[in-house]
Amino acid sequence: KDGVLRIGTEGDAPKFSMADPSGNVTGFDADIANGICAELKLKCEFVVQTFSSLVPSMDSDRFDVIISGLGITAERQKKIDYSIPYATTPLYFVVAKDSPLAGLKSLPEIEKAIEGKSVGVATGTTYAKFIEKRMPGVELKTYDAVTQQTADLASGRIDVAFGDSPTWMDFLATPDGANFAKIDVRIMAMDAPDVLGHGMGIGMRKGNTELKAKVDAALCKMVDDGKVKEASMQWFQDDYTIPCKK
Amino acid sequence: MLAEFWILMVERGWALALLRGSAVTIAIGLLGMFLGFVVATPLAVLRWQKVAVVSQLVDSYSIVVRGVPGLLVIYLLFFGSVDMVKTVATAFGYQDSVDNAYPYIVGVIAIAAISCAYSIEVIRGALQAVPYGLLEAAKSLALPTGITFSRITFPLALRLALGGINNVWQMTIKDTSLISVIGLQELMRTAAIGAGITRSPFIFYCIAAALFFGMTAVSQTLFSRAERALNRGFGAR
Amino acid sequence: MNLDIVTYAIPFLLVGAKTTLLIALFGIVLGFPFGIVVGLGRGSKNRVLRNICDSYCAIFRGTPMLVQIFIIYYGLAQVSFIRHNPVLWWLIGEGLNAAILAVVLNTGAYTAEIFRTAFLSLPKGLIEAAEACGMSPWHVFTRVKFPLALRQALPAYSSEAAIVVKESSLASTITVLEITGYAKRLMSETFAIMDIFIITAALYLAMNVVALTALKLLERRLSFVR
Amino acid sequence: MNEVLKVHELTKAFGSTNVLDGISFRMKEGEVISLIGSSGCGKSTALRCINFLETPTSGQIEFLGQEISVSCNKRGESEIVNASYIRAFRQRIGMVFQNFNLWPHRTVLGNVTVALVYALKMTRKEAEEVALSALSKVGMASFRDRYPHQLSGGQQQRVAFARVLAMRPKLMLCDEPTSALDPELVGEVLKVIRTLAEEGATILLVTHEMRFARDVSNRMIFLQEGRLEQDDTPEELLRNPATEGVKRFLSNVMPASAQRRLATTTTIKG
Amino acid sequence: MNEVLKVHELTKAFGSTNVLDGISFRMKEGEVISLIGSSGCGKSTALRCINFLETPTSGQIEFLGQEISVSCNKRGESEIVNASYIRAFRQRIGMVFQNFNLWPHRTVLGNVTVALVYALKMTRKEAEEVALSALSKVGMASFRDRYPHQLSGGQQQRVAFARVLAMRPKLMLCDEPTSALDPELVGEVLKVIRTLAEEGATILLVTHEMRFARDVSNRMIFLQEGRLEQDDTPEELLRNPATEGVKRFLSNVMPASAQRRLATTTTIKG
Ligand SMILES: Nc1ncnc2c1ncn2[C@@H]1O[C@H](COP(=O)(O)OP(=O)(O)OP(=O)(O)O)[C@@H](O)[C@H]1O
Ligand SMILES: Nc1ncnc2c1ncn2[C@@H]1O[C@H](COP(=O)(O)OP(=O)(O)OP(=O)(O)O)[C@@H](O)[C@H]1O
Ligand SMILES: [Mg+2]
Ligand SMILES: [Mg+2]
Repeated sequence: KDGVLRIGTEGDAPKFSMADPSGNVTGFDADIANGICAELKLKCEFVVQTFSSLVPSMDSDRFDVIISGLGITAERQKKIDYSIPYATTPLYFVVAKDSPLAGLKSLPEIEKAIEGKSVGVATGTTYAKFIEKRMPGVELKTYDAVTQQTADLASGRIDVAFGDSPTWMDFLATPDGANFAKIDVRIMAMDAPDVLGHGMGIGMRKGNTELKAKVDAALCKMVDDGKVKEASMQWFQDDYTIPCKK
Repeated sequence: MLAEFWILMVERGWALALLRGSAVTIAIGLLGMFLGFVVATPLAVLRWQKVAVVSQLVDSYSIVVRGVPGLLVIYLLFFGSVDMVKTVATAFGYQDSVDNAYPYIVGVIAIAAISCAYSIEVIRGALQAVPYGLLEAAKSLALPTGITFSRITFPLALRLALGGINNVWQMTIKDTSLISVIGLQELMRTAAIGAGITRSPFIFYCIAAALFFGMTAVSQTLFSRAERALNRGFGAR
Repeated sequence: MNLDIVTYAIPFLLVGAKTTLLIALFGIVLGFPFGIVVGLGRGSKNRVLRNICDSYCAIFRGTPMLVQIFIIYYGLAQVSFIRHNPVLWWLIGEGLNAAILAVVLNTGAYTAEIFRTAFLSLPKGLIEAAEACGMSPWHVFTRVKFPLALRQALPAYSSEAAIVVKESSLASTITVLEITGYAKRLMSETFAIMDIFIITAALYLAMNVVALTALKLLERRLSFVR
Repeated sequence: MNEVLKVHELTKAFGSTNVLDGISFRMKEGEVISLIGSSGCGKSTALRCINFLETPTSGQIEFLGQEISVSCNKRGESEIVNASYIRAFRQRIGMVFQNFNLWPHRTVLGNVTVALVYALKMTRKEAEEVALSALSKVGMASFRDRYPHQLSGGQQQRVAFARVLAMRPKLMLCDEPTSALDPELVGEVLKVIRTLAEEGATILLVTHEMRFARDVSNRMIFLQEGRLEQDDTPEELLRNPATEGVKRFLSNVMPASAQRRLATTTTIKG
Repeated sequence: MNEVLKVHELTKAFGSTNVLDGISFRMKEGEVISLIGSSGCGKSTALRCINFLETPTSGQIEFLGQEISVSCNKRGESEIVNASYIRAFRQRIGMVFQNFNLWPHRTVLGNVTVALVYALKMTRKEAEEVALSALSKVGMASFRDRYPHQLSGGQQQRVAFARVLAMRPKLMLCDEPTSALDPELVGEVLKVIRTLAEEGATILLVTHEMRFARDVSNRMIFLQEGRLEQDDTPEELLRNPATEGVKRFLSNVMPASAQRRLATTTTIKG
């Protein structure tokens, strides 16, 4: 549609994409979206949809792009096109404070210690795939929502939770989270690009090269300008930006 | 807990959103149930009468629709038709209204299609259980077919079907949550969003459950009243 | 549809299908008698029992099953008494057990309603004939009331069986990897939403066609008048 | 007098057993015929075939000049010719069922008025008047607001009779209309049937009470295992049983005293 | 002879209408009593109260020395004392229903065996033998594998009778057990009842056929509007009606000839 960029987003992902009661979307994804719109001189129009209908909806032209913290993987690229990656979140393991795992210092140590333990991750994420591939000896449990994952962590059904940094920031601050701690090993997409992908990108219909060129340019500009960093600092108190490769 | 509740619901305005969601749920649930029932009745009659071919078609419809997840019905109805509808609408210059209204229309149709499949079985079962002699009595008195149905068969069958219809209704009102996949913010989806971004799933889901419970409590009293009315003449038990 | 995705997805989904079948089977096998007992309770002369059964049905039919399964799995897990009671913890600690429990409780409520009306509509004289023979309440039930009620309830109950198969998909929200659990994973891995969804639906349909056809045959076998 | 009903070679089989085996008889206006025979000989089935509640296997039924015939096609299925007449038949043929078949969800009055309003297109007021007069003929007017399950067996039977009576059918098929009635009421029903016949109705009734049959009917038809064995005036049939079957049936029917009287007459004739 | 049944001041009201109004009578072993009276006088209700299918409003029933009594409490509800006896009562009291109540999902044989197997704890084989002998007594053995809806009215009634017969109850309550039967079969049933009584069973039966009642019973009880008007031997009751009600009822009951005979006897006595 003329003069409007329609953006599909989940709306129920804390810090990334949050639809408030009146339907406005805020969060990191929303800031990126607004930035892109500003660059392209278009009006942003958000369409909030459940994750499972985002892709089919975009295919049937309910909106033009998906900005919902989508991780870029080779597998997914068969189905949709991605913009350049613009950010990536560091991943952490979380365990009980008194667990022997709490003091581990490197990924190989963790990989060894975690054998036979039950690990919770969010369903269908790149990091779920990561655990599955790299640590086949664990008992993997998948959750639809982070709140469910942390609830099971708190009730002791899982020994270890694995997820992105923003999640843990929130959880560790709650009363439930007080007994838990991050293992101080920061895992980034670049550590295992084959499974963890290449960071977050904006999803577009396959073959829409014109739009992709425009969005890529706009994103690159935002990265270079520090707009992405600004948003990242605001929501995550950390800089998750991936530099734009020209 | 209470303070948190107050902040979320009133200050951050979630109460209103949940009520809006309830309104969508009730509207689509009622419309879907009503449409489904209206269509199911004649189909169930055809099935009951074992009308050749039609009866097999009705059977297949009911088996397939009851057999697949409701989500698929909605997916196929919506994503299978939206492109075409959009092209047509754009050609006539109604793109905006179609963009906004179409999901609702499909939502109602999908819910109706599902509840219809369930209603068919309920009504058919009830029709089969009506003692045949009572219908023969109507036949022998030369009551017109329509009257036989509306005055004798249907009231007698309805009494037997009421429990099943109540079940279908309770299921339908909750099935409305499926329409969230085509972008409608009904009660469950609103609760899910609230639960996700405020990280208070317990509060949101409990409120949603309470709202659903409220709706069905109202409908339950109506059903109980209908049951009493329909049981007149069968003796207290 | 993309053949690669189909061949990739089907092995996973078949593994899931086993779990789905397990949940549905247990759900039906336990939920059916349970529902009938509750249905009888709702028609009982004892006020307290009747009210308990009525409330149970109202609650489990009146609220979304998603919420029920959440409360059973996540909600109850927060109660430390339950966490420390081995029997209770066995029941809800394991995702699979909790899912079966939720399915049984849910289908029980619906089954109860179906059978309550079926029992209510039995011709009074037929039951009196059994009672007049001095048959024990149990035998009056198993030889007369139940066989007659079953025939009337079967069409409506067949729907309930199909619903159980489908609702077992909610187990995926509490970490149980049944069909839908795998499907969700595959969908976000590949983004081939429609393709995977259709395969998934086909699996559910296959199971339900078997279940519904079996029940239809049973219904035909049991029918005695016209 | 006009011919009202002509039954020709009526046959009915359930599966492989023939229940009716080529029955033929005729009824004139104002005639009352009793159908007698032992239990299970096909009396109810015959009545049910006449208004096509049961589809005959073959045969013809002519009612007031309209004919419906049934023939067996090659695949062994019954084919009805002129099925469209069935409604018309039923509008003028009333049937009192052996087991009453009152509608449980309607009051006594409601049971009687429905057909008046919807089949005969009376207004509700007219219908109620007609219904009440029919009900009072069988002594049931004061029960107008009861539901069937609140009635005794005999009361239900009388309502079922009134339901048909109120329709003023040209032909009335009564399947044991007095089985649950005490002798006093049987007498009342007998009176009602006589009046009806005088007013031009034709009545075919199944009964086990020989006395009632003899008192009320112009002719008696005896069925045995689906065959029509005798069709005669009551006097003739009682006096001159045509076959062994009739003779044996009658020998059990009549009480000792009556048998003696019958025996005398027959010996005189023989 | 032992007393089998004692009914004392049995009262039953539906809502505000009294259907039974303080009925009392006794039955000895081997006795056959006919309950007569016009339609709706409370005969079926009386039978149903005796085995508590209907809860009486008040009164006592004593069966083989065990007593169940019903009294009206302050809130106007009926309270049964010794309700736990009811099962025991029913196991030894058989009931033939006015409308048969055969179980539609069971074959003829199945209908008869169920109670034998589950109430009397016979083995299946024993039960089938007993059932078949009961069925053949009423001429229904060859229909053993039919379902009730495949039977004629009279056939159903005979199965219902056999179902109770097979249980060899101490007391049999029969609600018009011959209403759908032809006179030949009535005679058969009469024989069966006589044999039963000789073997020590006690039979309380409701019937409209005065001749049958007179032939089969030791005593007749006449009910009118829920009151017991006369309890006498058949001869006495027929010859000497105690009240106007009985007299009027009988005047309609007897056919012209019988009436004449009755009239002669009464005039002689008068
Ligand atoms: N549930 C009820 N509510 C109100 N009245 C009833 C109910 N059941 C029976 N009655 C009335 O009680 C009276 C006695 O009924 P009952 O069935 O005992 O009669 P009956 O002597 O067996 O008559 P019949 O010979 O016609 O079978 C009847 O007048 C009937 O209308
Ligand atoms: N659906 C059926 N299937 C098989 N046989 C049947 C069916 N209905 C009736 N019959 C048989 O047909 C015969 C005639 O039945 P019908 O009801 O006409 O007898 P009837 O003369 O009315 O006897 P009654 O005086 O006992 O009522 C009976 O022997 C019965 O067993
Ligand atoms: Mg008959
Ligand atoms: Mg009676």
